[in-house]
Parts: sequence; C-alpha cells; structure tokens
Amino acid sequence: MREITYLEAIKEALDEELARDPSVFILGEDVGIYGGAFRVTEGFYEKYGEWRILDTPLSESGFTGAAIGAALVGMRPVVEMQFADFISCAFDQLVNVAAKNHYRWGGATPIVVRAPYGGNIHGGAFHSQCIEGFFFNVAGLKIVAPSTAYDAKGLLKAAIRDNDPVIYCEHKYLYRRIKDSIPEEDYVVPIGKARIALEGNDVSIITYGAMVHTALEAAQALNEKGISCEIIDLRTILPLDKKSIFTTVKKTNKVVVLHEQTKTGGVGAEVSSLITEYCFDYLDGPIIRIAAQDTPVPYSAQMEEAFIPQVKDVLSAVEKLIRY
Amino acid sequence: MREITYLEAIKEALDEELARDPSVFILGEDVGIYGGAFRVTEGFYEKYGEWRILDTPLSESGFTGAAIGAALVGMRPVVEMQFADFISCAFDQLVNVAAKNHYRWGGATPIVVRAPYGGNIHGGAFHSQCIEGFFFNVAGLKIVAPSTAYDAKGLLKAAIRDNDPVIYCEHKYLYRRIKDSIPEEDYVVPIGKARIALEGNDVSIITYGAMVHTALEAAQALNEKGISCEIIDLRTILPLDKKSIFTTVKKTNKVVVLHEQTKTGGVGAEVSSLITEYCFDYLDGPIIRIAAQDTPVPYSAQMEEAFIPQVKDVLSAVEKLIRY
Amino acid sequence: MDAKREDLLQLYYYLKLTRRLEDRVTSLYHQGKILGGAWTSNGTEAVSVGFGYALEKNDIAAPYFRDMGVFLIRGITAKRIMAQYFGKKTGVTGGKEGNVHIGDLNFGVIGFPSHLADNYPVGTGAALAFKIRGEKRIAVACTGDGGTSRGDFHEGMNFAAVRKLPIVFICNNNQYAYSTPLQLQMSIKNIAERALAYGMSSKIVDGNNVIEVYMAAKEAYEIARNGGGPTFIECKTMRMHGHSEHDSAKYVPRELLDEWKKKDPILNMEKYLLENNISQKAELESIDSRVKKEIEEAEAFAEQSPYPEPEDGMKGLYATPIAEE
Amino acid sequence: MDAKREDLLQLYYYLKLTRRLEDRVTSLYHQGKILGGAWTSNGTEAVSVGFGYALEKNDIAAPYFRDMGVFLIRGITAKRIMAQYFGKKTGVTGGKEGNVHIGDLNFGVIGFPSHLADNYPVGTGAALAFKIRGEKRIAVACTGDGGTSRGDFHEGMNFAAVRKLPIVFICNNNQYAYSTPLQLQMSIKNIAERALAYGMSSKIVDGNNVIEVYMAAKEAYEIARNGGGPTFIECKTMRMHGHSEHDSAKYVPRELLDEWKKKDPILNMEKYLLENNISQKAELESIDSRVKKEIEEAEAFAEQSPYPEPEDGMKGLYATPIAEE
Ligand SMILES: Cc1ncc(C[n+]2csc(CCOP(=O)(O)OP(=O)(O)O)c2C)c(N)n1
Ligand SMILES: Cc1ncc(C[n+]2csc(CCOP(=O)(O)OP(=O)(O)O)c2C)c(N)n1
Ligand SMILES: [Mg+2]
Ligand SMILES: [Mg+2]
Repeated sequence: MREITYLEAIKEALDEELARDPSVFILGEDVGIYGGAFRVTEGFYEKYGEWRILDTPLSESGFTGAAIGAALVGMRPVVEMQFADFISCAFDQLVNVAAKNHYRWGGATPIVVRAPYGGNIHGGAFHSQCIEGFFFNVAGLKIVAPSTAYDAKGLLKAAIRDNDPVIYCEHKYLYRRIKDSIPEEDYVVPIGKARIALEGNDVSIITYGAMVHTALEAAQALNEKGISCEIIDLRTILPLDKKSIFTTVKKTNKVVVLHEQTKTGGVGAEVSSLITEYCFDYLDGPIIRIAAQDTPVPYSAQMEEAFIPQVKDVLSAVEKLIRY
Repeated sequence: MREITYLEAIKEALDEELARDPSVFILGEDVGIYGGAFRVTEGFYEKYGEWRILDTPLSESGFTGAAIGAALVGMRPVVEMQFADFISCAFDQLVNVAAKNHYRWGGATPIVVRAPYGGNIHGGAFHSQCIEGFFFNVAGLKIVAPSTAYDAKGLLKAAIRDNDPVIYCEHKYLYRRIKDSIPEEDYVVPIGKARIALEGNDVSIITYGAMVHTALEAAQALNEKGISCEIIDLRTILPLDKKSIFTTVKKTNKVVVLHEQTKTGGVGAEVSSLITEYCFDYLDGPIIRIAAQDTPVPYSAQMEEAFIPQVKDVLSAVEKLIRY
Repeated sequence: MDAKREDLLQLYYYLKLTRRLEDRVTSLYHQGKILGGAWTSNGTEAVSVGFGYALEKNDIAAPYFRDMGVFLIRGITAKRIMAQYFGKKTGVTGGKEGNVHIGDLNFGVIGFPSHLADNYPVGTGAALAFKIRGEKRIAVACTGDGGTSRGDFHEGMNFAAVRKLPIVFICNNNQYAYSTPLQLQMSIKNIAERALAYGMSSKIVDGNNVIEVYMAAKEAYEIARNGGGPTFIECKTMRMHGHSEHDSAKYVPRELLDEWKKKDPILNMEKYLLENNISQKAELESIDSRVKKEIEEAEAFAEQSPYPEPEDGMKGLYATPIAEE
Repeated sequence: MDAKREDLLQLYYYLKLTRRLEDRVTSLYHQGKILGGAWTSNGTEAVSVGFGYALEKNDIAAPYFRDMGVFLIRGITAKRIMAQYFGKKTGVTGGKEGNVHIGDLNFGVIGFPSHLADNYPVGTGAALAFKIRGEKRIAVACTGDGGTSRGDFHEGMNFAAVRKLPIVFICNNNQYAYSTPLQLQMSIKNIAERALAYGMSSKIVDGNNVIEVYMAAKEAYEIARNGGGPTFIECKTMRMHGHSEHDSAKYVPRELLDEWKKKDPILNMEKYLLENNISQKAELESIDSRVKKEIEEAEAFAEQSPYPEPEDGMKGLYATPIAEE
C-alpha cells in the first residue's frame, strides 16, 4: 500500500494499462512531449513513444472520431480532453457514433474519454463545467466519476477494459487535494456499482465526485449533533446503480441528493424520480436536491462559492428532513 | 378562424414574422429553392429572396455560429435543422456560445433553432431522436415543444421575438396529422407557460409534444371507465412552468409523467423530482414515468412501437395509481 | 498497371448488381414495401464499385450512404441488404437499422452514421490503428460533395495528413447536396482543391468510369499502404435520381441530366468491354441474368424473412452489459 | 496607401499599452493577485494592435484570447480590463467572466468563447447581418494557428467564402498551440494555404511588424467593405511567454526565442519611428509615461473596486426573463 493522490492514481492506471495491453494508447492535445495540461501523462511519451502517446491537432471531434475508428478495429484508445468543457466539440461523435455503434450495427467501441471537469478553481464558464448532463440522456454511453484516489484508479482500469464508450469524469479540484492508500496489485472498480462512503441511519446523502467530500464534512458536523448520515457515492452515473440507491432509501427513509452539476436536468433529478417511482412507500419526507444554481459557472470567487453547493447547504437540507 | 395543420402553422408563423420584421431571416440546408426537407419554407425564397432565405453549405456548426453572430448584431435568425438529429453537430455553438453569451458578457442572442424531432416515422436512430435531453441541463437556453397547431404558431412567434436562444422542437409526426382552428389575428403563446389540455380530477398526466395526443386518447378510454384525468401540456420544457405542475398535483395528488424521450435523464425526471421536492405532502402515490426505453431509436416497426410509449402504457400506469 | 479481364468482368458484375438492387428497392419503395425512405446511388455506381473493388481483404471501409457497391463487394449479400430494407430480422442489422445504414466488421465495413463526414475521422482512426500496429492495411473513407463542408471532414483530413496515415479519402461529387448545387456549397472549382489545405495529394477522376476510379483508388491505396500517406480522390459524377426516392429533383436542370445520361457508368463499361473485345454480348447478358436472379432471390428472401420481435429492440445496447450480482 | 504620423504614434501607443498591461498582469499573477490564470500576447502584440487599429468605428471584432490590443483599441479601458483580472464588479463582465474572456457590444467586441475558432462562424454571422442589411460594415475574426485545425474554422471560412461576406479572418500564427509545434498540427508550410480550400484570397504578413499588419488588414477590410469578399491573413509571429503564465515553455528551443527576441514588435516599431524621423525619443518616452500612468491607474482602480455580491451571479441568465404572473 502506498499513499498517492487522485491525479497519481489516474496516472498509474494509465501507465499500468499501457504497459499491460499494447492496444491501449492515448491521444489528445499536448499529452505527448508536454505531458498534458495537468501533467497526467508526464513521462509517457518517453516511455511509450509518439505512436502510443499522440499529440493531436486542436480538433476534439477529429481525434475523438479517430479514437472511435481505432477502437472499432481493436484498439483501446484513451482520449484526453484538455478540459472537460471542450468535449462539447466532440459531442456528435460521442453521441451519434460511439454511443450508437453497438446497438445499431454491432460495432463495439471501447474508448475512454477523460474529462477533467468541475469548478472551485476560478476557471469560469469554460474551464469549470460539469459535463455529465450533456450525455446523461444518451443511451449507449457509460459515465463514471470517481471521488477517491482508489476509485480513480480502479474505475479508469475498468473503463479501459470495458468494451463500451466510457466518459471518465475526473474532478480537477481533487487532483492534488486528496490521497488514498492504494494496493500494489492490479485491481478494478466495477462500472455500475455505487459504494457506501459512510454508513448511517437517519438520512441518506446520495452524491458523487467532489461533493462526496462536502457530504462527508457535513456528515461529521451532523454526527456531532447526533444525526447519522449514510453517504452513497454513486461512482457510476450512467447507468445508475439502482439497487444501492433503493437499499439506502429503504434503510433511512430520508434522502438528500447532492451534486455540483446544475440542478435542472441534473443526475439528481433521475435519482430522485427513481426513488419516488420505486420506493415511494419508504419515503418519510421530500427528496431534497442540492445542486449548483442554473447558470453558467461564474468566475469571481464570491459568485462561484454561491454557485457551488456548500457544506452549509447540506446541513440545512438534512436538518430540514430530520425535522420533517 | 381557419383550420390549418401543425406544419402550416409553423409556416404561417415564419411567414408572418418575416413580413413583420426585416431582421428575421432563415438559414439552413435546402430551405431556399427547395423549400426545406419538409417543405416548411416552400415559396419563401421567391417571396423574400436569397438573402433572407439562405441555403447553407452542409455545416450545422458553421451556420448556427453564423446565426449567433448575426443575432448579436441585431438580427433574429431562424435556423432550420434538416432533422433535429443533426443539431448534435452544432452542440458546441449552442451550449457554449449561444447559451452563455448573455450571462457571461451581456450579449443577447435571439436565435431560434427549429428542430424537427421525434419518432414513429420509421426513421431509425438518426432521423427520430428527441433532442431535448442534449440541452435540458444547459442553463441559458430555452426549449419549447408545441403539441397543437395553435401552439406551434404562437410559440414560434414568441420564440422569434424572444431575446434568448430558443430551441423549437417541432414534432415531425404531427406535421400533417393534426389541425387546429387558428385566429386571423396575430397572437403569441408565452414561453414558460404550460396549459391544461384536459381538465380532470383523479390523476394528472404531465406531458408534451406528440405524447399529448397519446395522453388524450388514453384519457378518453379512462373516462369511459369513470376515471378522470387532467392533462398538462408543458409546451415549454426549459424553463419548466413549476406553478402549473404544482397546481395540478395539488388537485389530483396522483401523477404520471409521459414523454417520448428516453427515460433516463429525461425531462420527466426533473418534473418528478420537482414534485417530490415541493409537493411531497400532496402525493397519494408514486410518480410513474412513462418514456421511451433507454436505447437508440430502433428502425423496424415492431421494435419502434415497443420503444415509444403507447396508449396502453398510459392506461396501465393510471390504473395502477388509481388502485394505489 | 492494367486491370485484368477477370477484374473488369467483376467490376461490371458489381455495377449491375448495385444498379439492379437499388432499382428494385426503388420500385418496392413506390409499392410501399420498403420501411422508411430509400436513397440510391443511381448514376454514380462506378464510384463505390471502383474504390470498393480496389480494396484488399483486410482493408477497412468507412463508407457513406451512396456506397452500395462497397457493401456488396465486401461480401454483405444482396439478401441481407434487401432484408434490411424490409426491416426484417435477417437484415444486416437485424432490423435495428434501415436501408443504407449498414455496417459489419466481419466484412471490414464500418457502419454509416447519417451525420455526413463523421466517417472521415472514424476511418482515419482505423488507419491510425494500422499504423500503430505496423499492419499493412489501409482504410478508405467516403463522403459526398456536401459532406466536405463539414468540420469533421476538415479535422479528419488534417489529422490523417499530419500523421501520414494509411487512408484514402473518396468524395462522390454528384453535383448536389440534396437540392443544394455546388456553387452554394463552396467557391472552388474542384473539390480536390480542399486537399491543398492539408498538404495532401489529390486526384480528380471521371466518376462515371469505373476503371478509372478503380485504378486511381488502387494506386492511392498502394501509396498509403507503403507509408506514403493519404490521398484525396474526387470522383466527378452526377446523381441521376432525386436525393431520395420521394424527391422529384425538379431543381436539377433537365439538360444536365440528359447530358449525364449519355455518360451512364454501366453503358460506359459495357461499351468499353465490347469495343475492346474483352467480353461479348452473350457473356455480359449471362452476367446480367445472374444479377437478376440474385436480386429476385434477395427479394424473396427478404419477403419471407420474419420481422424482429419487439423485445429484440431492448437488446444489444452495450457490448459489456453491467453485471448483475 | 501610407499610414499617417498620427496613426503610427497611436499604433505605438497601443503596442506599449498592451505590453505594459499584460506585463503587469503577469507580475500580479505571480504575486497571487489575479483570480485564475493569465494568458498574454507577449511578443505578438503587433497582430491585435494592427488589425484592431485598422477597424472603423462601426465594424465588429470577434477576437480570440491573445487580442488584448483589440479590446483596448475598441475602447474597453485598461481599468475595466484590470478589474476583470481581479474578478471585480467593475470588470468588463462584472466578475461573471475572467481575464481575456472579454466582450462588449457597446464597443463592437463580440465575447471570446474559450473554444478556439468558435468565433470564426460567429464573426461570419455578423458579416452576414451587414450584408443582409446592406450596411457598409465589416467583421474581423481571429484565432491562433491551433484554432485553424478545428471544424469551426473550416465551416466559418467556407460559408463566408460562398457568400462573399464582408469579413476578414486573421490568424495569429505564433508557432505553437500550447506545447504543440506547427508540424504536429498541419502538414503545410504556410497556414495561408488553408484559404485555398475555400477559394479565398490570403496574405502572409510579418506579424511582428505592426505597420504591415495594419496595412494588410486595412486593405482587406476595404475589399470586404466594397463587396470583394473575405480575405485570410496569416500573421507570422512568435509566442514569447509560455502558453499561460504558469507554463515555463521548456518545449520551445531557446535559440528560437533568442532569434525572435531580436524581432520584438515594439523595438521594431521604435526603430522605425526613430530611423525614419517620424518621432523622437522624447516623444516616445512621453507616450510610454502616459501608458505607465494608465496602467498604474488601472491597477489602483481594480484594487479599490468592490467584489461582486454572491447574488450577482444569479442574475442575467436570460435577456428576456420568464414573466411571472
Ligand atoms: C450533418 C448532416 N446534416 C444534414 C444531413 C441531412 N442530409 C442527408 S443527405 C444530405 C445531402 C448530402 O449531400 P452530399 O454530401 O453531396 O451527398 P449526396 O447525397 O449528394 O450523395 C443532407 C443535407 C446529414 N445527413 N448530415
Ligand atoms: C476547442 C478547444 N480545445 C482546447 C482548448 C484548450 N486550449 C486553450 S489555448 C490552446 C492552444 C491554442 O493554440 P493556438 O490556437 O495556436 O493559440 P495560441 O495560444 O498559440 O495563441 C488550447 C489547446 C480550447 N481553448 N479550445
Ligand atoms: Mg452530393
Ligand atoms: Mg499558436
């Protein structure tokens, strides 16, 4: 076991998969000589060469399409978006080509698209977006979003070995801020399975990504007040792990859904409506969603803080439910 | 008052706005000499000339971007997507430029994007999609989806006069299948306001687009069994008319949400979760969502029928709620 | 390089097969027997037959929707294609997709996504894979004149050129994108000029001359296969039907059609074979009989095939389904 | 056509203003006073100053992020820009946006969206509006060498060319897209060759010579204004700082920087003005003092300005808010 950061976990997963499987390769802007805008692929170019770590022209649709074509003939490309925000330029290839190939005509498309996403870094509207909403209604894609270094590594390995297109949402804010003890041996975290980040009895907080840490902080404060929260870290957003969601609801009967993505049409809406549809009789109160406000991500620190869900928002939602 | 089809209503709205306001113009593939793939703009080229009815090169991002630029300097462009499915190619311009201009730096962007959408026409995965899910999590856009000829005209006029980017979802299946009596005078249907398509007491069916007609058919059958349905036609999907939604829920206490869009991450999830969050105490049963299955749209008639919600699905959901 | 007699007869066979298949589809469409719409390559068959026939077995095609010749040549049978048009379970995609939305990697054919030029980057990616693995395979991608205005055309071409990938790009320049004539699509005289933006070699060929298309493709494939990088081939031809079979194409000047009719690729080829004593009328007729029979059998097969079950549409979303505990 | 003395001095002033503003931003960034990142146009100022100064009052600019000269020339003050960098309420966008993400239609500047080349179609649309309305205005759009590989570059250029719209496209070819050198971006020698794909005129200019950029832009604007259609202008220059101020740019060969350092656009201009007796040292120094003072005042203004209120971020989503009953 070694302590490594979230970013190092991503790097290790890539490095080990590149070493293990010659069909794995990386492409994107500045991933080669430079080692990536966030230095995730640093040293890979020297180790694996220019044909496995490919600097591309500035053309997200082009290199995502190329990844799709390579995947169709047996490769396992990992595409790096420099920032998740630029995935919008590859939207058509992901949604209409990658997502539909297998269903339409049987073409398995094992690509991974790494999307460094999320706010809290004063990046403004184009360097802070949560992009899962772009793809959440698109059947055929898988979307994962690890919140820990352990999961970051295990989910990335699972994504690379998976035969479907996977959008891997890596939260920039967590890159160097969190660490985990990681086993020496190879492991994967299965796609489609949530985890219990904290066991508890009174209220369930269902969340993912950086907000898991916000939830944990809130839970600790609440614990001191004698309120016991169960935190579900979804890990996979598409498809959702309904079983884990329903299990916690049946246990606590009170639910807060928390995410950094904007509220309207967010993942939280799906989680909430699944619960209402299938666990209605278990609910002892409304399902409260806490999410970013429905605007682009504002730049100034003051506005961004108001935009992104904070611990205090979780506290007041849970307390409201407890009083319910 | 005259009886006109849904398609004619769209055409009339465009024609009248083109005549009324010289800043209105149309651009897209084959909209000029040919009159559009669905003949919506037939005759306009002759009437308004090649600079107000512009045939473009095959380049959705390019001409949507051009519409945005024209809008920023005072025009009111109406973009025609040949099929809604191709809007994926203009995703970046819509989501990152049009939607964010006003918030980011105050640039009002009055564009309308006409998106002929929806299935039931044996068009397969690329000519049948419901595209509202692509944009539903994007703050800054407005999305409307008329279900009647009256609303088709009134909402399109409102969209053209609106100062924000509006995605106008026109359902291809309805084009020539439904008619309405339309007033002679100019009118608009306000964006952001749902309507009650049918008053009733026992169960609310909240829906929009072609599914309004499915709901009406189901309601008639249910009426014969003594079950009274209230049907809410959302008309505007983004932003949702929460007031109308909450009003009907407080009246009937039982809710079915129905749409043609695929289920996971659909508009129905948002509607359902809004209700659970804000009207929990008024609910006498689970909120049942009826939606297309989570796959691309299949081609064969047998599969497509199973894919798209049918009257029988509504009947069984309502009956389940009545028994609840 | 000269084409062998055997190859020439095969080219003739595939031209005929493509024409008769699509002509039959057209009739069936007007009889209401085809599910959805019908798009054909009528008048431009020499393009897909030419570049399709020049492929080696292990090469990969990323076609567009007027490439029926490629599907057939690669080994996707007329039966399966006809069943696809009927929306039958025995169709290429089991009824999940329709008409020309065909793909089957068992025959080296990447599926056609409607979004034009999307297959330019996708084909480029296949070529990239070959390059990474050091395989002597090439990819070919095709789109229409209209498709060359799309961003994906640009991004695919550029990437392939920068990396000198083993791919050949074909453009079926049939003068129109739906109703839109070339001069409303671009202000260049030859689409081949687009290749200049990428420092890519290009070639203009008579798209109604199957031998010319075939030879040009073959040559470009060999260059690509041997590390010489991509070529762009513009095939000048003319769409002789409407955009689809419900389009009467009134916007196309009659004289233009009359003029191009004289240059029909099948008549062209027939004349060539006969005048050069490569074949005789009887032989060509026997090929045609074979083709006719094949199409009749395909139709019968399609007619008799079962429709898919409604539940079939719920299967196959993922290649790796989520494991249930 | 010759530039007037007054114009030359203004060009010099704006070069200096741009350089000093961005240099100060760089220092403040390293002091941790700037919110977020800092990108500058260091070494390439002649591009945005040149094409920005050539605009007429009613023209429209659709810039990219190394176009500080354009913002300043159009009348967006150093004060507002500095406050923007600080994330203050008095910034160009009231704190909603940061640094170079600037737009203000009161000054004919369309906002810069990060997504490179998105402003090529957007600028094209502004030009289309002028054409439709018969106005004698033009648009200018700019992007980097990197941006020319994007689909939106292609689609914007092509549409403008087909419709002969009154727009000029500028490319700031500073040799790198972040760390990616030209040869990994394209296989052409001059980016101007991209224009061939659209039948568009193009010009290559020394991007470190502000007069050359200015004259070329002015000429192209007049052609566009008079119905002659678009021009593409490649400005060859060199990015002298890292991609952003946190990038040490180790990937750029030192010799390359040394070589380009000698061609600094400001020194260039200074030399030109002095050697041709257009100005004297004293005059230039007084311009520089003015610039220094302006920047100092801008910084003080930014420092003293209030931060936005948290609630400000909830406002302004829509231009037409939904009416409440
Ligand atoms: C991105 C995209 N936009 C619109 C369409 C609708 N569409 C189908 S075919 C066609 C015209 C295609 O023209 P061209 O590329 O010249 O091919 P051709 O049909 O002439 O063979 C259009 C606009 C599409 N398929 N893809
Ligand atoms: C579509 C898109 N992808 C990625 C980025 C991230 N990015 C910002 S600047 C840059 C390099 C830009 O190079 P170039 O166009 O040459 O402009 P320069 O920075 O050299 O002025 C990249 C990749 C972006 N802004 N937009
Ligand atoms: Mg064509
Ligand atoms: Mg550059």
